[in-house]
Amino acid sequence: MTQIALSNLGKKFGAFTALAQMNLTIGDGEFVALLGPSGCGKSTTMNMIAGMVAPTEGDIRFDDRSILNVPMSRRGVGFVFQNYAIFTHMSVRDNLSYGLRAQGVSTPERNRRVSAMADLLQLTPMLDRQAAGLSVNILQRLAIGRSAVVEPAIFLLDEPLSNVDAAFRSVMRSELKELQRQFSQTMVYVTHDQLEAMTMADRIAVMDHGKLLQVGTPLEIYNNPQDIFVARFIGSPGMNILEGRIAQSDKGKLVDLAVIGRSAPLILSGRAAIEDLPEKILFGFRPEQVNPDPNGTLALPVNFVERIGARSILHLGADSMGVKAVLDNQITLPNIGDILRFSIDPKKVRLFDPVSGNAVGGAD
Amino acid sequence: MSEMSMEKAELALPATNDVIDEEVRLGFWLTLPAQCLVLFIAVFPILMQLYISMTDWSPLDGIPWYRAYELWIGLINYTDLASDSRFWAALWRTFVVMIVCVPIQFLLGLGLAVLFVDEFPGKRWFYSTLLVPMMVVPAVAGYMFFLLFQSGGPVNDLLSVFSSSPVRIAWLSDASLALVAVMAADIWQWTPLMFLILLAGMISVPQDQQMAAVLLGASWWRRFVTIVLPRMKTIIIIALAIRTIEIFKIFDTLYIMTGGGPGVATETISVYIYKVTQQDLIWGYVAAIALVILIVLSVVSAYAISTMSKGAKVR
Amino acid sequence: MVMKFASTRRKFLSTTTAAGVVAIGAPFYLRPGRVKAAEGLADGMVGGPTGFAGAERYQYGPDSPEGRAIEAARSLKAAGKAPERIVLGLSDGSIGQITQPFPAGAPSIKDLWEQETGIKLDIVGVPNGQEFTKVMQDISTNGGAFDIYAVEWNRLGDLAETGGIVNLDEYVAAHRPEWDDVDRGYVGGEKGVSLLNNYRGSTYGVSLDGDFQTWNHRTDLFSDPKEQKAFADKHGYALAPPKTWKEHDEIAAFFHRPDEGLFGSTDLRNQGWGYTNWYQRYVSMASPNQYLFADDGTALINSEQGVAATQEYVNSLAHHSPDAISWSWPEQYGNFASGGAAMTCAFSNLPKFLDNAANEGSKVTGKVGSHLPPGRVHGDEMVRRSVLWLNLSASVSAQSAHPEAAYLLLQWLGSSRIYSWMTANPGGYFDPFQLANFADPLVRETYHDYHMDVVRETVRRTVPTINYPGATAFHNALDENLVAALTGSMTPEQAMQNTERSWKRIARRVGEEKLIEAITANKAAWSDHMDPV
Amino acid sequence: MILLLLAISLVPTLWMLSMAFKPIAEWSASGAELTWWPKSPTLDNFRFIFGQSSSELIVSLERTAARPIMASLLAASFGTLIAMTAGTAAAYGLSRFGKGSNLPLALIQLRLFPPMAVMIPLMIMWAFLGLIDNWFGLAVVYGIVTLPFAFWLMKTFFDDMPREIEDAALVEGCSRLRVFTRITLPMMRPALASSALFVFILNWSDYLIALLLTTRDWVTIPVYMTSLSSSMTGQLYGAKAALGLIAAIPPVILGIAIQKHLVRGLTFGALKE
Repeated sequence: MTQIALSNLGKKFGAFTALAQMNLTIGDGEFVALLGPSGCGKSTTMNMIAGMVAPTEGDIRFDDRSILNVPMSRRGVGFVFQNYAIFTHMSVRDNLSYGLRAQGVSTPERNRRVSAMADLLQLTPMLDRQAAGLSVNILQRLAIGRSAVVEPAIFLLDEPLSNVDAAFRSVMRSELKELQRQFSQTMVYVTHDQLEAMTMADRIAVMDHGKLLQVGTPLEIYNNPQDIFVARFIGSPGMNILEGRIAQSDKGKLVDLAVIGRSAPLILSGRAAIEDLPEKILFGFRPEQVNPDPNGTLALPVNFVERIGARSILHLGADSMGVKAVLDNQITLPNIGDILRFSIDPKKVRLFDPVSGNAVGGAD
Repeated sequence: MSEMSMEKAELALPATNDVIDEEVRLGFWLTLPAQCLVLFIAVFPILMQLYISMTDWSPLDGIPWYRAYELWIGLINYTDLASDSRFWAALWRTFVVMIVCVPIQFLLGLGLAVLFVDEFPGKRWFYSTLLVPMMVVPAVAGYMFFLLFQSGGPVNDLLSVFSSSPVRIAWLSDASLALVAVMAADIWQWTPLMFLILLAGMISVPQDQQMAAVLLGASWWRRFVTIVLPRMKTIIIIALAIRTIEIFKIFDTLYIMTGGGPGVATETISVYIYKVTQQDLIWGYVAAIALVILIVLSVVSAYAISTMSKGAKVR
Repeated sequence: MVMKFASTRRKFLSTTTAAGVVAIGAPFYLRPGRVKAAEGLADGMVGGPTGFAGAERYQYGPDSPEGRAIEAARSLKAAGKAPERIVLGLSDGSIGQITQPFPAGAPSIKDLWEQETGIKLDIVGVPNGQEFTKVMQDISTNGGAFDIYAVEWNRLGDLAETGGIVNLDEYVAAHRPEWDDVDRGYVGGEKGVSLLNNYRGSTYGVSLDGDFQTWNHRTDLFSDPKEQKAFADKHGYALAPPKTWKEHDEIAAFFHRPDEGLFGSTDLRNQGWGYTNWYQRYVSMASPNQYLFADDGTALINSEQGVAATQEYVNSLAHHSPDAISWSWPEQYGNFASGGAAMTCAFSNLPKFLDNAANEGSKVTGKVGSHLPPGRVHGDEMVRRSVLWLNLSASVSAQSAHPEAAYLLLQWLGSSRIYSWMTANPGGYFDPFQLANFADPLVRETYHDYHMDVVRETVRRTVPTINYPGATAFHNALDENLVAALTGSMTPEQAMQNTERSWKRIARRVGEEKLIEAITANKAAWSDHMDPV
Repeated sequence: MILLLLAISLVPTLWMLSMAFKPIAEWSASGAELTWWPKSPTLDNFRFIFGQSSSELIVSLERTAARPIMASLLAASFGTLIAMTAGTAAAYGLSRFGKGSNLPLALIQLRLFPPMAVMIPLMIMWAFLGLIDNWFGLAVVYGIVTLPFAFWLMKTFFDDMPREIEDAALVEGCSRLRVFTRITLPMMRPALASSALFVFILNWSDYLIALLLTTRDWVTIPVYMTSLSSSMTGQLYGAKAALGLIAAIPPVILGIAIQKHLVRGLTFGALKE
């Protein structure tokens, strides 16, 4: 049970910067997901925590103790590999007891802990089977059990579900979450799949191009992306971002979205004042916030309708302005070619600076 | 099979018996050249040797081999062989070379593979250099080693560095040291191959499993013994088998270096057969030796292969 | 001929090529070289080399072995019974004497033969030491690659027994080679011919060599006053080339200074070659000779004399290079050339190669002397013995389609005029062995005056090695046991016992009767020359 | 440690290198001075084996090295071609359609068997066929002797290669032959390259077989090398070393050319999971 603190962590491979200025504290017993597309630096971060890669700058602390000089076999890190790295030339039992043996735990103690772990993970019936040829969910359990049995300080999981087919993934997800609950251990989970991150993690750290962009609970990340990358990356589909200009109306400031129309007057909360907004702005809103409204101030033609069960995704657009809208199937859907008139709840509008990409105006 | 049922089968399955038949035929044609070559080199020589091994035929008798029946002696060549101490000594010597050279080559090759599996500066250069001995024609290696092991040669010069007085060992004139020199040459020439095969095997051991072992607290040694070596099992067997087989036939470098001498001190089975064939010229006897070796090798290899393939099936 | 189909195939090929010769062979007679050669001939001569001073010594008239050979070859050719080419298998190192012109202005021997007969001479090099192997391969596989084999003289009996070489009696009678000519022929006349060319009374080979083991020493060392004084002080007699084996061993021990890169003696001690030195020590153990076999075929080596000779042979290693057991003659020659030894026993060609201004690799040029083989005192006489061993000898292959033409080439090559000219050529291993050779100025120049007389005298004191059937097996058995004694894995007693046992087995295999006949013939050639003490 | 091993492994090679450039006076095995480096380096040895000797009297060299080099190249290359063609075809056949054939076993036994022991029948057969002293005869023996290696190396690769790719092409109507030449073989290029190198080195190194089966026209480099000796200076080590150096060129060039594939090519497919 350990708190992990990454401070100013960075890694360069020659001229290429894999990670820069990473600051993140992962609390004791917390389940944090590192989320980002491939090449964002999440695996590098994880490998540095495990000790497979040495950082070029910054520090990693477990409970305020720097572990940079601790070799990886002593860090007490449980690591679950993408393909589980089960020792297929051994039996299930030998896999489970491998770490205990390596650490010189006495035989009775070892047997006790292995059978306890096997019971917990329902592996007892297959303890003496060869590990080769086991099904993938058993492999996952075995991989976690193999690490857990040595009672590591923290658990690192490297995209453990990426090799599992989609249908089985939700089963595995819930099993994993259940295991985490049972062990109640600090876990860092690397994934590029936001669904996994959103459903399992206590907090999500979104990364891109070697930078940590935002850390927060799944809801925070979803509702208040602090950056247009996070805005677009989180959610399915991601947030609509449109270029616009601030315009003045009798009811206050609003955003002029050219051919689409003009937004409702802005309501901003937090510190930022409407007066400080730059003239050019990025206007963001989630597809779910598109509210069909005959009196709406915004309008776009429907290009395409994607029906996905209870909901449908409408692809709207004109010129370079593309917008996706997610609508319940309860309402009558417009036909292709129709002009959809809609409004956005001003409270749900998020504004971003087109130059820096950062959120402006704050959250509600 | 009637036409009707054939039709049915075609409808039912994309892979019909027809196709399977064609595949068997294709397989046959593809293996035909190799089969022919093997038969070519195997059948006639074996039958001929079987025949002349029952005779006292020698080219010195002035009759062609097919008339060797005039010198029919039954199984005497075989009973002679059983009591031929020089043959058994040569066989034993070959065995000694095998059990000394193969493990040394294996351990050196393995050690080098361990070093070369990780990156280090200049690796490419070192790697290429290590493979050079394999590229040197054994004949010239024989001459060079002959010179190296002269009493005033470079090997003694090197040894002198570690000794207070100049070392002047006459390696090739000493009955026991000559074998050492011959083995040194073999180790020099063939460790690179061992290294190459083992390196190939080691590189292919999955990295994540090794990492997993380390993260579970395994020391380098434990990881090597419990993960790397077991994973390399098959390739280790192959590497050992190749070298064992090749050492059994050791001839070129050795023959040029020592001619099997001094005396018979470095006479391996191949050198022995060569001498009996070319100097003693008792070819009936040579045929008996050849057949005995063939039978022994066939039994041993058939046994080894069946054990190995059983092992492979378990995996 | 043994393999019918192979022989027909070969014959077929030969006839086709022979047919071709008629068309393309003719221009040979018109070549300018032939015309020039004919112009330079002395009066009454019909052939031979021209173009250098003294060439007339090697020219021949119509009534000479060479003249008859050429004449007969030409008539064969005219009758269409000669081959287009004769293929001669020969040790690599000897080819030069046939193919390289010598001296300046002369044609090569090959060119001369081709010009005079119109028959091409095709020489196939065989690696040294592989001669017999290659010949046996050719015979046993019906390879038919050669018309003439050149192998060690010791193998003549073995080869004759295989039927792989032709009995030459008929041709000898027809063409009269005059090998026993008292002035020019073989040393020992008829006895010499019988030793070198005959097997069981018939001619099977033509000797092309004189491998009498001769002794050399370093004159610079032996004449150094400091050395002479030191030696006399130590041993009480004057330093001079040794006359007895005891002296030899003492002098060798005296000069043995391995730290200065000087060995006492550098003789052959390896397998396959070393036993010639043992032979010399063994044979001189009795007067006139300590024989290998008694007249009834009993082996005599497992005796007091055999053990003593072996013990001496093993002890002598002490004044040799420590590597001597692994050295063959190329290393031996190299060692002596680099000034690495005080004495050596070698083929008679050593001075020609090493006391040779053209040999940049030699450090002993001008410093080589020769002496007679060491011996032993028996009563008031001394027995000094050398051995004839190896000695290239040429035989006609039974697979040759034109054995007579092949024989004629050998008669021409092996007769005293052409042979003297050939052996004078420093480019190969054919050594002098005929009386005419020893007397020839050009040969004496190449082989050096000081050496030539010693060689002739050594020949007089030479005994043959084994040349009867089973020679290879007899020698191998002796050889293996001697090397075992040298390396210390056997005592001299054991070595002689083992040799005797093996020899008995071999004798049984060869057939005792055949063997006794051959032993008697061989024994007739043993020297009984005695030296004064 | 590694430097030490490397240094040791380099000694014989460097020795050969230094020998090749030593003048006659520095060759002699038996001379007292065996120096590490040539005192006066020269190219004479190379000139000598190609028949341009500066000092004619060393030995009368009747044959230059050019023809043996050609003989070695021809015999080893065609031997490799034979072994690779027959071996690859057999490996493919057995890997894809083979059921219970005993060919693999026979092939291993063939490799186990010392060529020495079939020497006599081989010489008799080859003489009968007129293949003695003939590069083609030598190539055939080489092909047979190295066939097992070619077969086993290639078979493991074919076993490794997923069948799905071929099957997909077959379903699309390509013929077997077309699939083999257009899809399978190109994928096998690294395997073919490394197996061929391996087989070539084995053929190229051979001394014994060439010693037995060639006499004059087609002696190979190793056999020719043994004939380089003279009564003037003994064994012509300098010339032998020079020839050895030349003989190392083809395998080294091939080795460099396929360096990328070399390691991968030797796994013998033993590491499937």
